[in-house]
Amino acid sequence: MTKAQTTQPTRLYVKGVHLGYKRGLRNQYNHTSLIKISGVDSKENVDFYLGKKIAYITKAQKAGKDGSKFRVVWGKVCRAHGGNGVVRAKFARALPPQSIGAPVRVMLYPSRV
Amino acid sequence: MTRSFVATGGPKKAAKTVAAKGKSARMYPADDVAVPMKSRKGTRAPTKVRASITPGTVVILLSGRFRGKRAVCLKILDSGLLLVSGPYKVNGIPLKRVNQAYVIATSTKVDVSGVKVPATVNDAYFAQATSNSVKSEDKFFDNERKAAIVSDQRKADQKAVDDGLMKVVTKEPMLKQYLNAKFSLTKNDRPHNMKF
Amino acid sequence: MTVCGPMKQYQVVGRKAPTEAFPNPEAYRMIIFAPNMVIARSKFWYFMQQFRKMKKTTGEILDINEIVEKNRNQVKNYGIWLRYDSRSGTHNMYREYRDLNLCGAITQLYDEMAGRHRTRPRSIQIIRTSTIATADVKRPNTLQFVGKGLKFPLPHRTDSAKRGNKALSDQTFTVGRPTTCFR
Amino acid sequence: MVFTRFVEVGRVCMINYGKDKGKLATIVDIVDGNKCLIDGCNTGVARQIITFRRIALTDLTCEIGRGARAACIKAAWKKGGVAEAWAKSSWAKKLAAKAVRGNLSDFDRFKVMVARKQKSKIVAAKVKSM
Repeated sequence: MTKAQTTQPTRLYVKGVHLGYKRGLRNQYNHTSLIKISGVDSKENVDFYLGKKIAYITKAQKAGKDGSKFRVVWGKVCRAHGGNGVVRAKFARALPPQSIGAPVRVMLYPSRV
Repeated sequence: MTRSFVATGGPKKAAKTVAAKGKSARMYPADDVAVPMKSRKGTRAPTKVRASITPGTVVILLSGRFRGKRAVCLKILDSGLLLVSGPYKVNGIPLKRVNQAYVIATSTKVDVSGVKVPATVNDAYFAQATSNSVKSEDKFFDNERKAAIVSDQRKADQKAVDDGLMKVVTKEPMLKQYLNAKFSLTKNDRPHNMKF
Repeated sequence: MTVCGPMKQYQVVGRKAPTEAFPNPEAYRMIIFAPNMVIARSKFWYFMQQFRKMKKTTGEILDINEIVEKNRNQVKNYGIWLRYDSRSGTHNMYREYRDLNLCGAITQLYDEMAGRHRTRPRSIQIIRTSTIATADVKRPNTLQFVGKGLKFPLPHRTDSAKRGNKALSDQTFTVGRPTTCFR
Repeated sequence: MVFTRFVEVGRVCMINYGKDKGKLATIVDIVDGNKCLIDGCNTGVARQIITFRRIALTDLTCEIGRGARAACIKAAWKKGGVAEAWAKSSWAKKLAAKAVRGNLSDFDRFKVMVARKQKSKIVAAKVKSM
């Protein structure tokens, strides 16, 4: 967007937190991140979020090519991770380690309702 | 199969005629002739629009300039895109196309049987317009301003649709205000548990 | 023997395999508690070996079927006489349980013996079982619950679900403080 | 603190776990310090032993004997007017309201929001004038 960004008038995403990466006891697979979506506590609830886009947004010092200081890594919800509502997500680029514990936006699209 | 004996062209004329009769070819080309693969374009099955979206459904737009706004779905175009209108008079959403993936269908329906969408409003009608604006956006702000000038045709179409739509919208109490209001998630909203 | 899930009651009938010399050997019937038929059959041979000169290789099972208690709608008092091997010796014991059916009581027994005495299922032998009339109940713990006009509050506990949240026991962290006060 | 709700024969309780969650049942017998026998013949809950953790006691009771059968319980409910008393209780009303709120459509939610705003406006004006 080239226009000056004002505050987003409406929240059209669900808050999520990047928990870490998919892993085994000794190996870690950075290509898949685990995301905790707020209010999602069971596997049944995950169904709504399957395929939904996730944005990890950071603010940088310099404006990027699009003229915005915000950088975005896009990803999407792949599947449930276990039964307690945590989901696995794939990102266009694997999320950086400093993003562990950081908020992500789970968008409402692609919508199925 | 990338190569076929059934094709037009000089070296295979004989083969073609024979094949038509159902006999094996008496003569066949010495060299294999590369035949371009048949394009699958145009044969794609039409996009299925989910059952919750029908003409008259109030939808919540999820992304783009009008994100969070509610609009009325008027028609499902041949491309599978939805034709929606705010109506423009209520919330500023003009006649526009949206992808169903970027829309939440609500259970609220409006009776649009009385709304006449001009026959000219189809995919081509919008395709022309968008290519124009993209071009101008690439250049300067000034140009963009110019591009933003809406043609009289558009205005007329918008008015025609809005007139019909407003009649229905104003009939139902609160509906106008509803369409004017924006959808937003608040603190304890759990979209996975919500009914729309 | 292993215990997995609820115990069941089986009636097993077996005998020595008939031979030329003994074409019609005597058949024996036994009531066995076991989680499944396979274990019940094994248990049958275990006990048979102790009572008679019989074993699996020279014998045959004639019949085995599960006994299902008819009245499973009333809570009854069950008395169970048993023998078990502890780490230091063998003991006889009498225990009481309240349940809808005998199998439930037996399941409780195996669980409790494991908990209180670290007894493995293989070292428990059930001698006799019976339902007991309220007047004949011996154990104080059972006596508590057979009296007339019994009532008690549930004073201090956590609700299993609150304000649309999941049960507290299901989550590691929660924003809602548990309610422990109930009227 | 004085207790008013007891585990006792005839006490109506609400199941708060499992597939029968949210349904009412009657305590028919007390098994031991952890569990009791319930019967939900009025609400489609099978007669079963359940732990106290999975039930919540209500204010209601019905007159039945220990180990009463389904028919007796049904009769006792009718006689004691348990279903009506429950429907009248604020607990039941809250649950019903919650169910209604949960089923609201987007448009309905908007209407509720507007109504709430109007209400608070009136209240605020009244408070200011006091």
